[in-house]
Amino acid sequence: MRKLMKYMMLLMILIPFIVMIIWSVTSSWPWPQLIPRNFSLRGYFYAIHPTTKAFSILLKSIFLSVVVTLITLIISIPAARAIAFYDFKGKSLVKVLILMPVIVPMLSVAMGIHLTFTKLGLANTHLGVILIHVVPGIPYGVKILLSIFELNGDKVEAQARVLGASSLQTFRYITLPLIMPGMVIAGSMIYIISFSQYFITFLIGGGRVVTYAMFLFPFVQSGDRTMASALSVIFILSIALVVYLSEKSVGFFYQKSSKYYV
Amino acid sequence: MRKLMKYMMLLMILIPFIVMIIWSVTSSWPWPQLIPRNFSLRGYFYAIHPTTKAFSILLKSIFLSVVVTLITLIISIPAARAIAFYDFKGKSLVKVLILMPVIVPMLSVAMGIHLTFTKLGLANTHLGVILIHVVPGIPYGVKILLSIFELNGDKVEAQARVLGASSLQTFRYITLPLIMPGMVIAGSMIYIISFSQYFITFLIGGGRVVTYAMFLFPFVQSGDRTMASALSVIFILSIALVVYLSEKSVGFFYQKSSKYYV
Amino acid sequence: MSKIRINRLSKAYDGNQVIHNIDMEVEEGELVVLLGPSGSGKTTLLHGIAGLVHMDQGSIYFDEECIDQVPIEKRNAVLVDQSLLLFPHMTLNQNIGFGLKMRGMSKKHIDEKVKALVALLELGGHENKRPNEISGGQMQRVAIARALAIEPRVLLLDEPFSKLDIVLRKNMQKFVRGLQKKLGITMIMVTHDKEEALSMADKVAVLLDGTIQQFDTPDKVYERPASRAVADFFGMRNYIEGYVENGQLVTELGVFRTHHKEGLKLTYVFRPEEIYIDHEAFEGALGVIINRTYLGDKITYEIACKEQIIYHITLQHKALKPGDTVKVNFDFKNAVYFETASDNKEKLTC
Amino acid sequence: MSKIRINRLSKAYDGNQVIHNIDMEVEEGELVVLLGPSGSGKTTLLHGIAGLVHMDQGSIYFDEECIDQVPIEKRNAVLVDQSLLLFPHMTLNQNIGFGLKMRGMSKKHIDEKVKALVALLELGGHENKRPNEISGGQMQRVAIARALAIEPRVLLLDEPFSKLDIVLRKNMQKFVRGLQKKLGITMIMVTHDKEEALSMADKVAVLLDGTIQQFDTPDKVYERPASRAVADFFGMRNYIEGYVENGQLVTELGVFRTHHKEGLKLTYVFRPEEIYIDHEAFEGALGVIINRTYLGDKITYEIACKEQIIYHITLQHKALKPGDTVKVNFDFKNAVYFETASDNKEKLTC
Repeated sequence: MRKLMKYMMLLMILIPFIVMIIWSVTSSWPWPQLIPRNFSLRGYFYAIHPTTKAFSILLKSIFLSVVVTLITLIISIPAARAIAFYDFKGKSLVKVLILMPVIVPMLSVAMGIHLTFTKLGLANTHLGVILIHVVPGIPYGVKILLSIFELNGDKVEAQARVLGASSLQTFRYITLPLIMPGMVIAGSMIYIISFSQYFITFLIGGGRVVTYAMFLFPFVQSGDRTMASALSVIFILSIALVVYLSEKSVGFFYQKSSKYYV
Repeated sequence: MRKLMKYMMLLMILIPFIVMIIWSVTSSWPWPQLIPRNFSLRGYFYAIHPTTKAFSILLKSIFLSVVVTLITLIISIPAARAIAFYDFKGKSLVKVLILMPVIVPMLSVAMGIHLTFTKLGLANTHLGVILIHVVPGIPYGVKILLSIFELNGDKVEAQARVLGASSLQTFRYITLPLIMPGMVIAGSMIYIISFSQYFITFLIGGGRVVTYAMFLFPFVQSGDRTMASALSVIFILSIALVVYLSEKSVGFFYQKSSKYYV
Repeated sequence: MSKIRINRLSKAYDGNQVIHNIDMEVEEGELVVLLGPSGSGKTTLLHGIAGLVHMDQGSIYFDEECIDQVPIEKRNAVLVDQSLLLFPHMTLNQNIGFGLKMRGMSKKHIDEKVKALVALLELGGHENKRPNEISGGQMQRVAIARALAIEPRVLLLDEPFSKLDIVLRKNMQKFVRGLQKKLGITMIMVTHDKEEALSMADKVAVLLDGTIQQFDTPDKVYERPASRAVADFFGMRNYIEGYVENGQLVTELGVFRTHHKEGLKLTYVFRPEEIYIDHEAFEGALGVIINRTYLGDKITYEIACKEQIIYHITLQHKALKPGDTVKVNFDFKNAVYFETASDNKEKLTC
Repeated sequence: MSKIRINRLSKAYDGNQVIHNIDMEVEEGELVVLLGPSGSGKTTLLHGIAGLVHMDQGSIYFDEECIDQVPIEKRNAVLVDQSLLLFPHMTLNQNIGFGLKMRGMSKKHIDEKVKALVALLELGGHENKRPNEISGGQMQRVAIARALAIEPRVLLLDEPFSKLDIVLRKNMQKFVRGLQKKLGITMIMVTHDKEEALSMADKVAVLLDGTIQQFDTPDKVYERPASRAVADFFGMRNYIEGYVENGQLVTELGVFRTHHKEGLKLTYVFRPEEIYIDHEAFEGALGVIINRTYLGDKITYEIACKEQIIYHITLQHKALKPGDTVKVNFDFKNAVYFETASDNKEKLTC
C-alpha cells in the first residue's frame, strides 16, 4: 500500500518529463496511442545544424549565465556573511527584503528600470542583460550562503585568526573552502534562473541580445511540439552539464590544492 | 567602509522595487528627473473599477492558487516524510528527480501534456489549470518539508506511539503541529509560484481561465508602465496579504487548540 | 506494574550482532540497571522491550504474557529517552496528559490525574508553560510524569540523566530512585555511568559486546566481578598472577599461604582501595611511588612494584610523594581471583 | 613561553557584569586552572587573553609588555576550544602546519616542525587523514599540536576534555599535564570539573560570579577554602555553627575546647571524609543513619545528628545500614572555620 503510493507519486512527477522526451523524437502522436509510431529526429538535427545558429546561441547563453552567476555570488558572499554574523538594526527586515525578487513579478521590475537603463546606455547591451539577470538570482545566493554561514559559525575563522592568519588569509584558506559546497549549490540555482529568463532578457536586451531561452520561445508559441521538446531537452542537458562540470572542477581544485599544500 | 558596503548592497536590491512603486503613481517620468513631477492614480482606479473585472479576477486567482497550494501540500507531506525516514533503493535519484520541475522549462512540459489534457477533457478547464500549477510547486513543497522532517527526526513521533497514540493520532496531534511552520513557508512559496504563472495557465486554460497574472500581462506587453506597475503593486500586496493571513490563522488555530485541550 | 521476562533475545544490524541470546528477569517493582559501554547493545535491548525495534529471535513476556506481536502503542512500556522528547507545542499539562487523552479518557479524569502527577513530581506553578520555558531538571520530571500518567507496566529509562550537570544529576538520581521505591515501579534503566548504576539499582546487568556478563546486586557486581571483562570494565587495574607450588601461592610480589590445589594458575584482582601501603611497615612488597594525583576527596598513587604498576586510592592525606619507597600489602585471602586456564582463557572460580 | 599578568580586568555584556576587576599572575611554565561553574566568566576571561573579546577595563601583560592593542593574530596566545575547531578541509599535517604557513615559513621548515609534533603527540600514520577520519582523542592531540606549532607565548585550553568519555579524559589529562611539564608551557585552562582542576593544576583560581575567590595550590584550595562560597562550590555540606563561651566552643553537637576569644561566632566546615563514625565508640555526637549510597569504590552516608544532616564518605565497607545508631566525631582542632560576623557575612580567619 505504502509502496504503491510512493510509486504513484513518483510517476505523477515524472510523467510530464517523459512525455516531453518522447515528443522530442516524435513526428506525430495522435490520441489514443500510448506510444507514438512515427519518430523523427528533426528537432535535434535543427539544433546542431550550423545555419540555425542554435549551437552558437547556446554557447553564448551559457557564457552569459556563467558571468551572471559569478557576479551574483560575489555580491552574495559579503551580504550573507554580514547577515549571519553581525547584529544590526533592521536585520530581520533585511532578511525579508532580500526575498523581494522572488515575490515581485520580475517583469514589472524590469519595465520600471528599463528607462533608466536606456539613459545609461545599458539597454540593448549584454551588460544590461547581465545586470538585470543578477536581480532574481540574489535571493537564492544570499539565502543559501546565509544558511551555510549560520551552520558553520564563525568560530573556525576565529581559530585561524588565533593561529596567526590575517583577515585576508582567513578568507582565502578557511572561509572560501568551507563555503565552497554552498557556493556550488547556490551557483547552480543562480545559473538555472539566469539561463531560464526569457522576458526580462527580451525587454532589457531589446531583441538584440538573443539567449537560448529566447531562441526556444517562438517554437513554443507556434505550437511546434517536436521542435520545442527537442530544444527543451537540449536546454536541460546543457544545464545538467554545466552544473556537473562546476561540481567536478571544485572537487578537482580541492584535491589539487591539498596536494600542493605542505 | 563595511557599513557603506552594506547600505550600497541594500540599495542595489531595493532600487528596482522603489522605481516600480514610483512608476505606479506617475503619469510621466522623463530622464533626467530624479523624482517625477506628474502623478496619477490611473492604474489603481482601473484596478478597483467594477467594469474592468480586475477585482473579481484577483479574487478568483487567489482562490485558484489557494486550492493549488492545498493540493500540492497534501501531495508533498507523505512524499517528504517517505524520503526523510525510509531508506529505499534510488533514494538519492528521487531527491534529484523531485527537482525536475525547477530545472525543466515548464512551458515545454505543459505543451507535452496539453494534448493528453485535451483528450481527458481537462484542457480549457479550471481543474486542468490547477493540475498543471501543481507541477512547479511540488519541488518547493517537498524540499522544504523534507528539511523540516529531517530536522525534527521521527523520535518525537515514536515517543507518541510509546505513550499509546495510534498512527492516525500521532499524525494529528504530533506530526502536523510540528511541521506547521514548514507548511506555512512551503505553502507561501507554492502560492507565489502558482499566482505568478502566466504561460502554462494560458496554454492549458486556453484563454478561458483568466488569472490575475494573465490580466496584468497585456499592459506589460503594450509598454504601459503606469498601469503595469500599479497592477504589479496590487499583485505583490495581495500575495503579502494571503501569506500574512495564512500565518495568522495558523497561529490562531494553535492557540485555540491549546486552549481547547485539557 | 509487571514482571518482565526476556528469553534468548538476539538482534543483528547489517550482519553485526548487537545483542546476542539475552536472558533476563525483572521482578515486579524492581529497578534493574543495564550497565555497559556505548555500543554494547543496551539501547537496542530497551527499544526491543518498548517495541521500537523488532527482534530477530527470542521473546519478551510481561507477567508471563508474550508481547512480541503487541504493537508499540498497546504495550504500555514507556521509554524515557535522554533527549526527553517532550512535545514542544504542548504545555506541561498537555504533555503529561497526552497518553490519557490518546486512550480517550474524560477531561475530568485527565485533569485529576495530571494534577496529582504535577504535585508528585514537584512541578506546581509551571503547568501551563511550554517545555522550552523550564529548566533541564524540570523537563526531566515532566518526561517522567508523562510516562507515569498512563500507569505503564514497565518504565524504561535510557541514560535519562546524561545531559544534566553533576549536581542536578545526583539529585535526580536520588529523586527517581525514591519515586520508584515509593510507587513500586518496575523499571529498567540504561546507563554507562558506573556510579549511577551502583547507587540506584536493585540489580545490575553488566552488558558487554551484546551479552550479559553478570547480573547481580551492585555490591556483588563491583566486589565479585564474574569475569576479567567485568573487572576491566569497572576499572580494576591491579592484576597479580601466580601459581600454587608446595601448598604456597607464588607470585612476583612474594609467596603467600594458600589452600588452592597444587599446580593451579591464578589471577588475583585487587581494587585500588583494597591495597595497603605504608612506608614504615615491616611486611609487604617493596615499591616506589612514581605518580601521585591529588583529587581533593581522594588521592591516587601509582606504585612501581617489581615489574608491575600498582594503583592505589586513599582518602588519607599521608605525606607520600613520588620517589618515596613504600611497602605494599595485599589481602590475598579475601581477594577475587580467576583461574588462568592453560589456554589463557579465564574462568570464574571464586 | 611567557609570564602572564592580568590587571583589574572587567567585562560586561548588556549591563551584566561577567568578569569583575580580576587580577591574576601566571608564572612562565606554570599551569593555572580557572575553575568555576558555567556562567562564572571563565571563558570570557580566556577569550580576553586570546584577543577574541574586547575588555571594558584593565590590561593584560605578556612578559610585562601590555598587549591590549595587539590584534588577535599577533598575540601568539592560542586557544584550544572544546569543539577543537580543526579545519575539516585540511589533512592533519596541513592543520598542524597552518600557523607556520600563515607566518610565511618555508615548506622545508614547516615539514620538519610538523614531523616533530606528529611524533611528540603520537599521531604517526595519520598525517594525511582528514579530521573526520580520526578518533576524538586524536582530534584533541591534533588541536594541541596545531597550537604548539607556532610556539605560543601561552596556551589557553577551554574545557578541552569535556566531550571525551571518562577513560579517554583521564588519559588526556595525564598526557597534557606531562607534555606541559616537559615543554615548560605556560598554560591557562578552564574547566568546571573539580577533579580535573585539582589533579592537573599548579595553581587553581576559583572563579565565582566573575571574581576570583581563591587563587592557590590545589590542596590549599580544597582543604582550606577561603570562603563559604568556595567551600560550597567544592561540595562541602557539613557546616557546624557555634560560639565561644567560658573558653569553650558551644555547638549543637556538644561542647569542645577552644583557644578562640570569648563571644566569637564561628562556622566550622568538615569535608565528608573528615568525619569519623562508629557505632561502638564511646565519644561523639549521637546520630542515626538515614541513607546509604553504594558507589563501588566508596560509600556515602547521610546521618541525622541533632537538627542537622551530616554527610560522610568512606572507602571502608562497614556493615552500617539505614536506621543504625552511630557516634559521630569531628576534629575541630584541624578544621576550617569562618567567623560568622554579626551581619551574617563570613570572613576568612583561618
